[in-house]
Amino acid sequence: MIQKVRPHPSQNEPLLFERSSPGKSGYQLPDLDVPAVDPAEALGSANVRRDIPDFVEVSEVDVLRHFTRLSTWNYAIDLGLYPLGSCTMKYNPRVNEAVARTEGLMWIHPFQEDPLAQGALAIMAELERALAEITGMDAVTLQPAAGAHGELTGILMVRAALEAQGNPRKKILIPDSAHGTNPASVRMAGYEVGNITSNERGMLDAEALARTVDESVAAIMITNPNTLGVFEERIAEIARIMHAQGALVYMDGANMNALAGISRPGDYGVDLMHLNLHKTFSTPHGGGGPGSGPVAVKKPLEPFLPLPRIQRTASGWSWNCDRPQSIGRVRAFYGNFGVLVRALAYVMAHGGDGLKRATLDALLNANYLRKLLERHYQIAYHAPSMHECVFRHQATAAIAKRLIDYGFHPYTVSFPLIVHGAMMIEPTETESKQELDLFAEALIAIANEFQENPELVSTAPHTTRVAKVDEVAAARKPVLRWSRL
Amino acid sequence: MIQKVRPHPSQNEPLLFERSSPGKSGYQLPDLDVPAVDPAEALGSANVRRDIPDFVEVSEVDVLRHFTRLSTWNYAIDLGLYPLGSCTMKYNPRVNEAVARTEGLMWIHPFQEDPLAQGALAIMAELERALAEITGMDAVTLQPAAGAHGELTGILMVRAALEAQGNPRKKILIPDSAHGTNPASVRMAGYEVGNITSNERGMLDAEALARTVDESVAAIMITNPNTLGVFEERIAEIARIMHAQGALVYMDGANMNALAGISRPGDYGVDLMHLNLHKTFSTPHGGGGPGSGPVAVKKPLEPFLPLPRIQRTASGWSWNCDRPQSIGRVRAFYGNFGVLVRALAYVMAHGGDGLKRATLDALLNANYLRKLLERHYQIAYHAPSMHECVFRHQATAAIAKRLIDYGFHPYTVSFPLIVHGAMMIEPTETESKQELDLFAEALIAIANEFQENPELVSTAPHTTRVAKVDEVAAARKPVLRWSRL
Amino acid sequence: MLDTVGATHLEDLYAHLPPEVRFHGSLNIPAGKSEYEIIDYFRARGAENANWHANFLGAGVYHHYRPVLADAIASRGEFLTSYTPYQAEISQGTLTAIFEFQTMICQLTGMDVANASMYDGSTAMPEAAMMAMRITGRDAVAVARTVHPEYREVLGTYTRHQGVRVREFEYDAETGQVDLASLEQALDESTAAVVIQSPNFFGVVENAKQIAELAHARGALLVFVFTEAISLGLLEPPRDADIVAGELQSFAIAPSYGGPFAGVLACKEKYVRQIPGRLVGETKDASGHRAFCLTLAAREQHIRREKATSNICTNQALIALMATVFMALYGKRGLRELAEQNLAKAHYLGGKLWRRFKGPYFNEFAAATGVRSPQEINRRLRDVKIVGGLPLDRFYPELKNSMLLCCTEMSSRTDMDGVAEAFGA
Amino acid sequence: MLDTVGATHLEDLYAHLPPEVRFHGSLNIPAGKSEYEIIDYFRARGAENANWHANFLGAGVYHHYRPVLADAIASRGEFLTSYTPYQAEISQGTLTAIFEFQTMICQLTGMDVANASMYDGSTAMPEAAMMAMRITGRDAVAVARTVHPEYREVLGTYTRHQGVRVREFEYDAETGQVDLASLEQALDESTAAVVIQSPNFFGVVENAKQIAELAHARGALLVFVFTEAISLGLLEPPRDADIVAGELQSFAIAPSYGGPFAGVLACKEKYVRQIPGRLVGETKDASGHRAFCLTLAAREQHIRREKATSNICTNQALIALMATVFMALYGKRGLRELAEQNLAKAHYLGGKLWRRFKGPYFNEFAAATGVRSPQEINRRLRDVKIVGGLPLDRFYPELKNSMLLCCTEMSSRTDMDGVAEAFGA
Ligand SMILES: Cc1ncc(COP(=O)(O)O)c(C=O)c1O
Ligand SMILES: Cc1ncc(COP(=O)(O)O)c(C=O)c1O
Repeated sequence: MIQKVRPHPSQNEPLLFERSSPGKSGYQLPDLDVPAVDPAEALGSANVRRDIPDFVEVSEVDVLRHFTRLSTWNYAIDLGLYPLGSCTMKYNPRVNEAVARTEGLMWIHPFQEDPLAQGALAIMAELERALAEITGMDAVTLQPAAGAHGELTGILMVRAALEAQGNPRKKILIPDSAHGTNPASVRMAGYEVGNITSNERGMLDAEALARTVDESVAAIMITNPNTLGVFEERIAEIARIMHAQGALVYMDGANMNALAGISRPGDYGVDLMHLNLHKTFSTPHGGGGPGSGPVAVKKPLEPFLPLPRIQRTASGWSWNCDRPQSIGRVRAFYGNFGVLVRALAYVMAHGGDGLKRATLDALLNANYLRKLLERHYQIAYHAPSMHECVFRHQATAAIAKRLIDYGFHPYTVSFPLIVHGAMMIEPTETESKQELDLFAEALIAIANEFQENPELVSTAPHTTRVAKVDEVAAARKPVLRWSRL
Repeated sequence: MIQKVRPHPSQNEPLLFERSSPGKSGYQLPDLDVPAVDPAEALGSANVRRDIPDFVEVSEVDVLRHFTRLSTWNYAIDLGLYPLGSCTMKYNPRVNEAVARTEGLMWIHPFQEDPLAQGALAIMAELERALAEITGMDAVTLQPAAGAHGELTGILMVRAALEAQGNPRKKILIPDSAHGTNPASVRMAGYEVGNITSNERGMLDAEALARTVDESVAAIMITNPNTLGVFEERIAEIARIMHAQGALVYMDGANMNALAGISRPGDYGVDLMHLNLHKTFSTPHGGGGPGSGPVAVKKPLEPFLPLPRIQRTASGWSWNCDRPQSIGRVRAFYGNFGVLVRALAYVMAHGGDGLKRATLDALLNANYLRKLLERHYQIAYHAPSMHECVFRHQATAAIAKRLIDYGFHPYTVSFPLIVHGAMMIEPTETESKQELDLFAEALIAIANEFQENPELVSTAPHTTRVAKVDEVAAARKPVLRWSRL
Repeated sequence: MLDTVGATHLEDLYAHLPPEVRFHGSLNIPAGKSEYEIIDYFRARGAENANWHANFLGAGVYHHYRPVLADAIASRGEFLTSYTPYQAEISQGTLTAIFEFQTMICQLTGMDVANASMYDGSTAMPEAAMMAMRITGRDAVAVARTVHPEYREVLGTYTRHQGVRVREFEYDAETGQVDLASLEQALDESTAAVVIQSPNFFGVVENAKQIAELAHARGALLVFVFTEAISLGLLEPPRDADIVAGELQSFAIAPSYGGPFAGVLACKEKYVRQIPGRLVGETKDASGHRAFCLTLAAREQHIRREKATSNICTNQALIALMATVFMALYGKRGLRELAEQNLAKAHYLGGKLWRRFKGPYFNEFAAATGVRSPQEINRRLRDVKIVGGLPLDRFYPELKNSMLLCCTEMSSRTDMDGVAEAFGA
Repeated sequence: MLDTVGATHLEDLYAHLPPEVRFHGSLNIPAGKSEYEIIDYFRARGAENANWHANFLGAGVYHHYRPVLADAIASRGEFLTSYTPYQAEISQGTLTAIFEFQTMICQLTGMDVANASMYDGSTAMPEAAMMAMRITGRDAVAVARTVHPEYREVLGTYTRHQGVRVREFEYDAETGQVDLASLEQALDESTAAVVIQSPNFFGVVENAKQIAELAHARGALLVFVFTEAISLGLLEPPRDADIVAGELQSFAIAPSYGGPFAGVLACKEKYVRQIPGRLVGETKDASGHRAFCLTLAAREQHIRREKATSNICTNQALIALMATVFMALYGKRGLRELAEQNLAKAHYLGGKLWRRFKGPYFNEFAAATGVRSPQEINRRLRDVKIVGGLPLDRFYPELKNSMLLCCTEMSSRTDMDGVAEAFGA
């Protein structure tokens, strides 16, 4: 009878507020080199707060330990395969982090006059050029802070472009397999959503589409490869259909990791698209951000790009705000610059050939896993897989949790919605065969466990610091902040 | 029956050699901008190696993951209390790491002409000054790479100084409680070791000493506070005794964390001493180094300090090698400069008062723990404790392992040798009351477990990735490198 | 592996794509570079930017000292390379940190609920305005001209196509605060929200209480915006506001030419179901231990799709983590002392110059440049390697010969004297 | 807490110390500074050092590119802030890494056993010499003058008081290699070890095989020293040596004005019990899994005290870890290519100058300065922000007008041309 205890340092760390003790602090300021000012006098006592009730009071070592201990409760790419479908969790090169901390890039102010920010402007111009080249587009804005932000920016441009022709039209077509941000963005841009269904091959049906498109349709929003990991083989044809109706084609480029170097949307009728630099271009997810969602467009849409635009003048790089047709600003300043730096570093490290090679490795890894798993799990659609593959299993959620016991992060669960019990697996190119084999073995072992001992699977995970978390209870009576009892 | 699996990422990571696959690599070099050279031609084919058999071949992500996973198998200060007696495992401030990476400090070559290294010289001069002030000594050398290296340097100076007076003498007196490096260093300096025993209060007995010292004794090597955490209250008297015999007093300053700001060895007869910057001055231990063991001396010993010495000239700082009485060089170049930078940052952050305050907090934490534990464990000596306290228990080794299950690093086990079953506990000043209380609770709980369920304790640890490690087997048939089977 | 998938060349893997969609050329991007060359390149670019010892620009982005722990902790791979914490059991680190973040933001702003972060302050504000419209069912928003001009531009872009009428109201030329008369005119029964910023773009502290009363009297909500988070350490929290939208860049986030930053969105309890973005909630695990998870997802796009409160998905988690570390390090006393140092510095320089406005100011103020033009003053400062202030006529044509100056704990007395000198004061 | 310990003031905690040992004053050290000021201070000091785009100094410390992963991994708190791995169960990370380090060093040097690291190359070499004396029971050491001069000085300091006789032997003025005749004279029945370095201080590759034969013929051991670890990627390993002592600074360790570095000590299997320093060995845990732990401690000071093989305790673990990361990243192919680039660069510049010695050289060589003095050449280089080479007469009075130059993968063609120009070549 070997009784275990819950080791405290990484296991029972309390909240910072529970660690606090009055008077403690982890800072030290330089001595004030000017006369102190009485806040009440300077601001009026009514404007001065008395206290920050219950705010943290801990030491520097408390802070470091607290967050170090917390960090040990996370899974991360640095620890192993992170096969979240549609998320492209690839290795985040550390050189990107190093260059993003270059003093001359970290400490510059967005309102510094252009001549004092030529290096920053050059970096952005260079990245715009590279992304245009990769997508086959003519112009790029780097402002959007994430994919969804890029979608909104793009759809606002669709509206502006159509308005310029006299009629913004009513709705935007979105396949049922699309990511939730697509319809949400469309609504924010003031459009209705027209849902379209994909066919038994998991692709869009050009013929069916041709029948539905009319004057009321502003554009179609296609994710390609779609969220089933399937390339929309009819996309060029679909573009022709849309264009014939005066409608535009927007591509959700979140899955560009399947295309870089082997297929350029701008070459086959896509009018505009966004990219997720925090997916395809290896900038770290950071537990949910920051991201960056540049939008690339063909020439005719260029006048509508958000303000401001980088321009090359005799005296060097500068910002141009004089663009009457622009949709305006989608955020303050110019974009998540620090993320852009990382993305350019990624592009430079790979070069054109390297980007293509990465794509091919991503396809190889996904198809390799598909082959290893096909005999044990039911593939959702038989169409060839690109960078990810989607299986289906009634117990997808439980199997996902059980994967944790095997030391892996689960795949994406029950998305896309059109696949009942979806298991969406995207290994990315940076995984080794060893890691993929281990992952496949784990999933196969679980398939067997599910037969012989369903209980074991349904009650997983068993090896984590916290057991299965009750998400229903959390939503029933939300506790969204700590407070003193 | 909830069967667990051994999650792979952090649990079953293989050795790099087992991860290798031919052709893999994690590097990329710039293109060569000069003509390539045929090694065989340039060096003679006999001088060119054909291969590095079985050498590592892995990718960049393999490397990052491998070491990240390995790191999760370690305990560290960043995770919790690390009460290794005599090791002063205090918080390592991160600002020290930041400044040590200052470009202008990292990339300078030791053979850069002095005018091109004024900043580095200024830092070393400033640290020498501060350490002299803290120890009450007149001059300091920063060259020794660790405490033991400092001991050797110091004892060589003792010899040189006595030789200069005509007779180096034969032996050096060392208390039985001393750290093993003391006698080892003495031997390397060509002296015999004269062991002396401490009295029932855990201190040196001045009277007994007076009887043993004679012409053959070159010096006494005192650790103060000694390894029992007890201040050698007769030290001033002992110094007078030694000096009366023409012998010197060397102090092992590894425990200076108990004295900084409240007691200066140079003020009461200590002729020379070393410091451990990787203890008292918070430079990180790094799993066993690098360290730095400066030696501080009184004026009469100054001429014997190792080469080279920093000097101030009209044209600024420079190195002086023209010192005929010096013991010579104890290492190439000038010391572990990067460690010195961290130590100076620590001194600057604290200032004189801060250093004293840190010392007092270290005493408080040690005595607080002693009080909490005294009723449950037997204190080795009743003399007042300074920065650490030593208990005794037959099962010290087992209790240490069981502490791991409670999430703590063990205390120092079975040292000092004069205490049978020693439990040597040094919390340092950077631990919070919360952490100390948790630690005391754990030790008290284990004391009870040992009564009720000795088996539980003797077979610990139970919560670690590897169970108790068989050290005897390791030594019986040493396997000191991986090789292909 | 190729065998397993039944291919002979990697190219076979996309052979099924129609020729017209395949890219047959090779990308016009230079061959892959080594780490060494990449670092060199960005060093060189960095050297082309002015990164001098002093910078007096504020206007929504502030130069504050960044404690080293912020980077040390955010660089831990477990935080840096994890995804959104959908799988709670292996994301407790991120979830716990966000829960602490939400709590600290509530404590600082006086609100009941805060989300896990927005892209930045400029996008948080429009989201707050749209939130107010959903809550009130009204379609107009009244915005003070003292709100950051670029934030107002973004509001325009976001709302233009949702049938929202945005009205701006004036500031008092004397005090630099909201002109209450002008505000009253802007208000009517269709007004969903009154949007103000304090300290406002001129660095002047607004009278939120009074404005709240006017807004509430007309059934409108008060959306309170802040761009200088340090001010929360010293100023009375916007208790009278219904929704708070702000920017956390001042909390250990580098100016980084404008991003990535972290936006705050906080509100009163009763509006929680209308708040966009992620929320972390407390719950229990199967063995009864405290645990955290993402919650109230029913508001979000991945569940509600076009009916979601917003389209936001990825937010600024890692930046919010750095801000959390910053708040923890300074803590109760530190935030106060830091804010007081900012106040003292700004008032030192402010005391040497002609200020445009009489209203109380925190660490920014509008200075009248008098004899010399703002451009000329900045040119003089450039010669001594100081980045000067922002010429206000860039955004406010009526404010000729005015410069917005910001002083923080990093502004040395010598440099501030240098600025005063450049003014010829 | 004070109550618990029964004190009223903190000062009471050392009230038991006799007055004469108490320090009654207050330390003359300025008050505590903030992070911000501390960083400023070291920035300023750094700016006072020449940290220019090119540096042609070698002589035991080399400018090589440092892969970012070395710092990223060594900055993990679990490695940075752990102690020597005495408690194996919670130190497997460090222990495993050291075991890998020991293995790689063996693979590179051709030795059977390597320890966990020494302070640096200059202290590893004397330890190797003393090891040879323990093994052979002899008391003399013959050292080549082509061994790093400061290493030889340290050997003197270490051995002076152990009754060791150190004899130096000459180099061939033509080749820059060991003068075998002079070596033979230095050898006799009392010689415990012959110590050579290759590439030697002049960058010239020695004929280790031949020297080993001479040494072994006299019953002496060969101690092989290296200061430029990159050379191991290309040069035949010192298989004929009995003990190898070296410096790993080239493996991702910054020059850092001379330290901290990491020393190597490796030897043949049969000498393992005489090797100083820590050794990690493979073993099993209670449940039969592979595990690692420190082993053969019976050699060390904490067990053997004055009879230990050395006094070394703390070594350079974290630096050795960085070197391990470096070796893992470059791997088999990378170390080779890196070494070939160094070779090519040095031979490019070497080809443009008059070389003093005809022996084969790797990435360093002694150049004859001809018309201008070395000092004058360095002065000229300084004007174009290049740190030149080492004037050899500093250590070799007979080598007037000679400069030791080192070229690595970081030396650009342009800068090398600049050097050639400064020579007036
Ligand atoms: C297909 C797809 N589209 C859009 C998005 C939204 O991108 P973001 O989360 O960066 O807003 C994602 C990622 O979550 C996605 O997978
Ligand atoms: C009392 C004492 N003396 C000397 C030493 C040796 O110092 P180092 O390990 O730095 O050589 C130590 C630390 O191990 C020690 O505790």
